Amino acid sequence: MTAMTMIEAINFTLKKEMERDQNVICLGEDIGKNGGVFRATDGLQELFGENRVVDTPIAESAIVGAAVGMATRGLRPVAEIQFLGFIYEAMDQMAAQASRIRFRSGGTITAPMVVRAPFGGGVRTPELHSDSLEGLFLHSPGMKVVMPSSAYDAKGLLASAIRDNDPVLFLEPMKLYRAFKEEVPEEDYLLGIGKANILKEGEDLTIITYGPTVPLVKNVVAEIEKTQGLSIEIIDLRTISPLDEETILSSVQKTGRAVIVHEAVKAGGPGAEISALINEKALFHLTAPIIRVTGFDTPYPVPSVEDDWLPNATRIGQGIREVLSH
Amino acid sequence: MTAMTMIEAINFTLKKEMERDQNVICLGEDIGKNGGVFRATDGLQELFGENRVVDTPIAESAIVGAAVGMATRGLRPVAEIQFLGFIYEAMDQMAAQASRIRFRSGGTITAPMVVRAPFGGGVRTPELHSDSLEGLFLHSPGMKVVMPSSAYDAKGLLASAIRDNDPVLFLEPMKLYRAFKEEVPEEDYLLGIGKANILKEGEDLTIITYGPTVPLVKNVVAEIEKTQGLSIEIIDLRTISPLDEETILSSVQKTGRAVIVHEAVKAGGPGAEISALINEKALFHLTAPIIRVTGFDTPYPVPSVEDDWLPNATRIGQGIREVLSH
Amino acid sequence: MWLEPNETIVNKVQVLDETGKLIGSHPDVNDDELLALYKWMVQARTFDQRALKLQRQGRIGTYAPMIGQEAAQVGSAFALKKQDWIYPSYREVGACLVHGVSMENFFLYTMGHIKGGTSAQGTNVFPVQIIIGAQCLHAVGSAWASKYKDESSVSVAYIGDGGTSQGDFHEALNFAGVYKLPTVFFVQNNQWAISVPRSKQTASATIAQKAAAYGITGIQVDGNDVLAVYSTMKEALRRAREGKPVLVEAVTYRQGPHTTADDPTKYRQNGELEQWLAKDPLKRMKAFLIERGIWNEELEQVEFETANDKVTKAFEIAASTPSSKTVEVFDFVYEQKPSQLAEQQNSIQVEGVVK
Amino acid sequence: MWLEPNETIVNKVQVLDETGKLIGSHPDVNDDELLALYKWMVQARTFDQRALKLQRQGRIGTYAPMIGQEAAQVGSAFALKKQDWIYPSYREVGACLVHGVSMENFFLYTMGHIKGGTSAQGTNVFPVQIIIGAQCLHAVGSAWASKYKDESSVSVAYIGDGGTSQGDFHEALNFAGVYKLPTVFFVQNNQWAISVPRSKQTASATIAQKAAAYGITGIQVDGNDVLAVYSTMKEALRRAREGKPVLVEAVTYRQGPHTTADDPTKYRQNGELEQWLAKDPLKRMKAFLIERGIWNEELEQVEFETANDKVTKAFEIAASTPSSKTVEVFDFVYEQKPSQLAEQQNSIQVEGVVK
Ligand SMILES: Cc1ncc(C[n+]2csc(CCOP(=O)(O)OP(=O)(O)O)c2C)c(N)n1
Ligand SMILES: Cc1ncc(C[n+]2csc(CCOP(=O)(O)OP(=O)(O)O)c2C)c(N)n1
Ligand SMILES: [Mg+2]
Ligand SMILES: [Mg+2]
Repeated sequence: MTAMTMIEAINFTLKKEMERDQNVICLGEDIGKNGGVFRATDGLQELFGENRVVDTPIAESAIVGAAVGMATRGLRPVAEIQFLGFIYEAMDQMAAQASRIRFRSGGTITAPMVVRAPFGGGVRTPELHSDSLEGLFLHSPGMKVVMPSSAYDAKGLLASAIRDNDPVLFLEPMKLYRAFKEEVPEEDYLLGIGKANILKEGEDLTIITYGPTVPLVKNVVAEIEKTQGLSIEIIDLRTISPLDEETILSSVQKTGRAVIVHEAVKAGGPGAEISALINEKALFHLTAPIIRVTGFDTPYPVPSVEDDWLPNATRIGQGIREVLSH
Repeated sequence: MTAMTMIEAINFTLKKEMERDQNVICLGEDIGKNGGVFRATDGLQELFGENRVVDTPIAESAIVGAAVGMATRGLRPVAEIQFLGFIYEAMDQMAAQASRIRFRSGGTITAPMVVRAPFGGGVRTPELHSDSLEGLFLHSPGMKVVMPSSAYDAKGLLASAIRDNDPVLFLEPMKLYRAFKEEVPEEDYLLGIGKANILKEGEDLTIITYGPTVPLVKNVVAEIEKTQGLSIEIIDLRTISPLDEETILSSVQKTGRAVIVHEAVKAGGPGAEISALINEKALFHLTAPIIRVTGFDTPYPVPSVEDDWLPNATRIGQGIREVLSH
Repeated sequence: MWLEPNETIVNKVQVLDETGKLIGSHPDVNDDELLALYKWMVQARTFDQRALKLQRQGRIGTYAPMIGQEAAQVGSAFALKKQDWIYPSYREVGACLVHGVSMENFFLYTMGHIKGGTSAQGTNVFPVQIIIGAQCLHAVGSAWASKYKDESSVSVAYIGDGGTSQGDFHEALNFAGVYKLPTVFFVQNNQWAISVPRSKQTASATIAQKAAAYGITGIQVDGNDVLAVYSTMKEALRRAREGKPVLVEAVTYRQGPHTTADDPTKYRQNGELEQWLAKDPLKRMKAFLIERGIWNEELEQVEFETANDKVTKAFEIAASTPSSKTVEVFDFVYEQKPSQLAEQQNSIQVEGVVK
Repeated sequence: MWLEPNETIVNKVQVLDETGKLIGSHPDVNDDELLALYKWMVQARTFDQRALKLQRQGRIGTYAPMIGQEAAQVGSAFALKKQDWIYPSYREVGACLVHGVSMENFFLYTMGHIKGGTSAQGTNVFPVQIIIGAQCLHAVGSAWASKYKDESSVSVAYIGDGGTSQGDFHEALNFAGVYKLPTVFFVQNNQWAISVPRSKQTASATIAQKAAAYGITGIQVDGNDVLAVYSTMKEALRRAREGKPVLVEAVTYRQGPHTTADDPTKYRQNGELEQWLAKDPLKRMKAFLIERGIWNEELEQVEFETANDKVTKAFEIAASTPSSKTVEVFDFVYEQKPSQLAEQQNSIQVEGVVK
């Protein structure tokens, strides 16, 4: 076990996976000498050479498209998109190419590849650097969408993503990159893609969240449980596509109440799918409406107001109170 | 009044709007001499010249991006994307540029523009020509998303879209282009963007749908009402962003039951948002789970199986029975 | 100082003139190869014409004919080695057949059969790409894999004149140049992108000169001259194999409609087609072979019949292949089916019974 | 026949050498203009250095310094007419100031204020574009509108060497060529795209030669030589105004980090910066002006002080501008607020009270 930040865990996992499998190669903007703008690939080019850790020109469609080509020819590319807000440039290669090549080829060609991208707010970035666009890929069959909320999860999920035989969008909450250090086993372990993690059991209410908002939710819940004697279950989805229906449903069947928290804008976001799913399969267990505490339905705003725009303790608390008022 | 197909109504409206306002110009692939692959712009180049009806190179990002530039300088471009499946190429210009320029400029710059695109299945097209991707834009604040289901609606909605001061994605169900002729007033009229249309009142159940599936739903409902003595309300959303919350909620508050029908894949689709909205604001009126009858969570399939993949009479009937079984 | 528009001059490679007379130097091609080239062109045209007919009869779906482009497609693919890869668009039947794809496979594709995308089983041909330009990036990634694995394999992207306007085309050529990848970008400039003429697609005088933007090699060739195409492609492949990517512009003509859904009389001027029919690639090569004494009308007739029989057999196989079932589509989304998909798949089966 | 890689040669335009000596022909610029050019460079540098300092003090957010690129930015913008439009990226403070944007506006932008995007109020400068390449298409659309309305206005897109790899750059230049739009694409080749050197961005020997791909004019200019930039840009604008788009490559150097979040010692070799400091654009122009007898150290000191005072005043205005409120963001999504947005906006106001 070693104490690692999330970014260290990511860097460590990339190193381990590249050692394990010659076919794993990394490509992206500024990932070589610079080690990535967040240092996720720090030191890797020195270790593995310029052929395995490749700086690319500024062309996201080409980064993902080339990765598709490589992956279908036996490599396991790990592409970095510098910030998730730039994925729009690569949308066809993500949603129409990587996601569909298995389908298009009648199952004869696969694209085992990972697209890594930092995402989420609270870090005072310039425009389009903090957007949470994971919902677009939940609506793109063929792509898996995974996001860790801790250093431990980052390691187990990233290793799984790299070894997965389907394309995986691996989203890294940038505000958590260095937010904490945790004990992480150096040994190989995998966390199942498509499996949610019940962070904490509870009886009165289920909070469903993932990625950047997980530590926040944990704090809010700890505070509320202490002061109000409630028992709240927290589910960290870890994967939003495919969704872990079973875990979500059995929790809500138990508690009868759900609050969903994410930074993505509300309309058409992941929370909508989760809510609809619960409605479809556990409606009669619900004792209160499902409340979504999310980014507002505006573009991600300027840094000076982002803290109030993002789901914060006040708004999550309000959501909990509202659900409990029924 | 003149009898028109939907494509004729679209063509007629474009002509009228171009006559009305010099600043309206059309651009897109093959829209000039060829009049568009579906003939939406047939004859317009002859009438208005090559400066106002412009064939473009094959570059969707440029089509939308140039339209953004034009719109911010006083023109009212109507861009055609040949099939909605190609919008991925223009995703940044759609979701990060057109949608956000009002926001980015603190309200000082606007992009009054329309992006027209045929969409939806049932026409045996090659791959990526039938995809229903409207859900991506429901999740992109700043963009409006409108779709007609009749020739009458096409005229009123398209005229509104062109005169709107925000960017509008105007989606045309290609299977309805020539499916019927309807009486359409030649006079100017507008249909409100953001307003749903209650196609038929009913008491037992609400079906919420839009675009290509509207005529299908009407037929299924007529059949079921006849044979089973039920009373079903049909809402044609006409706009999915922004959603007409009031109409949806008051209908479901009355009927207590909802089925949502669309061709887009289920996970993270428009149906999810509608269901979540009803859950949030009308949960205690529900007497049954909300059922979504949609495309399956796979890429849009090959033509030989698309009819079974799409929501069809059987599947809609099943959905209705399921909701009524509670 | 000012690099004026279209200052960079490109000259077209030609070997045969329109009548089949040798005007360039004779490429290094023996008689067997000459005959094979011609026979492949006959096969491609025969397939193409049958496909058109079958589409009109409603037996197959939308089809994009390649008539007129046989020399460009056959000449280029004939130069490939077995280990080379093709990344085709929707109009590459000729090239794909030469590189080993079966005609059944194409028929299944046009019939909207799930198996229509399985060309890469047994041949180095990627499934048909519908999104203009996307295949260029896949070719780049594939070439990158070849280089990484130190395999002597070139990846060839086929694209049209219209496709060169796409951002993906640019990004692909730029990557190929930067990483010195074994790629050839083979542009069939058939003068039209649906209804948009080449002159409105780009202001550059040639497509070949676009290579200058990427520090790679460019060349323009008479795309209706199968010998010119073949020898040019051979040299392009040789360079690419050494890590020097090449942009080839084959100047040709789409004699037919864009697809069976298109009506070119809407936008094409009278007389244009006729001019290009005079430059037909088969006619020209046939004249050359006859002049050379290795072909005659009798052989010609036999060859067309043989080709026709092969097409018939292929279509019969395709037509008797059990049609795809909706339940199957759920099997090709992920390696393992998530529970939601399994549930959806099951709902179909039940329905099948109910109906 | 073969257009070999980088066969197209481009020569760099120069007027002053590194020491400020005239080596090209003297451009048609009078003394007032010469002084104005220099003073703008002083203003730009002064702003830039203050912004860096303010960022370190935590008073403004991430900032992308333009030190070293003053000649490219000032020289190019100084050639514009009032009716011309600028479509800037995030590193164009110099050009934008010259074309009328206030320094307060920039400070508000870097402070994350909603008003930071209102540059186009009163000036023909579009808001800062963060997405690499996107602004090129907006410039194209804007030029198209100018042409359509028969206004004599050129739209200028500013982009970096790295930005030329993007698909949008390609599509924009191609459209400009096809429609003969009054556009100038002004590339500041500052040798780096964050940590990626120009040599790894593209294999083309110059960026100017990329014009060949679009049938438009290309030119390379010494971007640290304000006179060369100014005169080149004047001619480029003249051509563009006639519907002949131009790609200008200004060869310059990013003396600072990519942004205040970047550490160039991670990737830059020792000595490189020093070489470029010797070619500093201000130093060079100052020497020229002194040699010409219209400048001296005293004027220099006064000018820097004046510039500094202006920056101070601008920052004071920005710092005393009431900060943005979250409730405001709901007002800039649509012309009319949909009910959902109104509801969300109201929820904030309530919260504000509760907190
Ligand atoms: C991204 C994208 N945009 C538009 C289309 C529609 N489309 C299909 S073929 C075509 C014309 C292509 O012309 P060209 O590249 O010259 O190839 P050709 O058809 O002549 O072989 C167009 C516009 C598409 N398939 N993909
Ligand atoms: C589409 C997109 N991809 C990546 C980035 C991240 N990014 C910001 S600046 C930059 C480098 C740009 O280099 P260059 O174009 O040379 O301009 P310079 O910064 O040198 O002025 C990158 C990669 C971005 N903002 N947008
Ligand atoms: Mg073509
Ligand atoms: Mg640069």
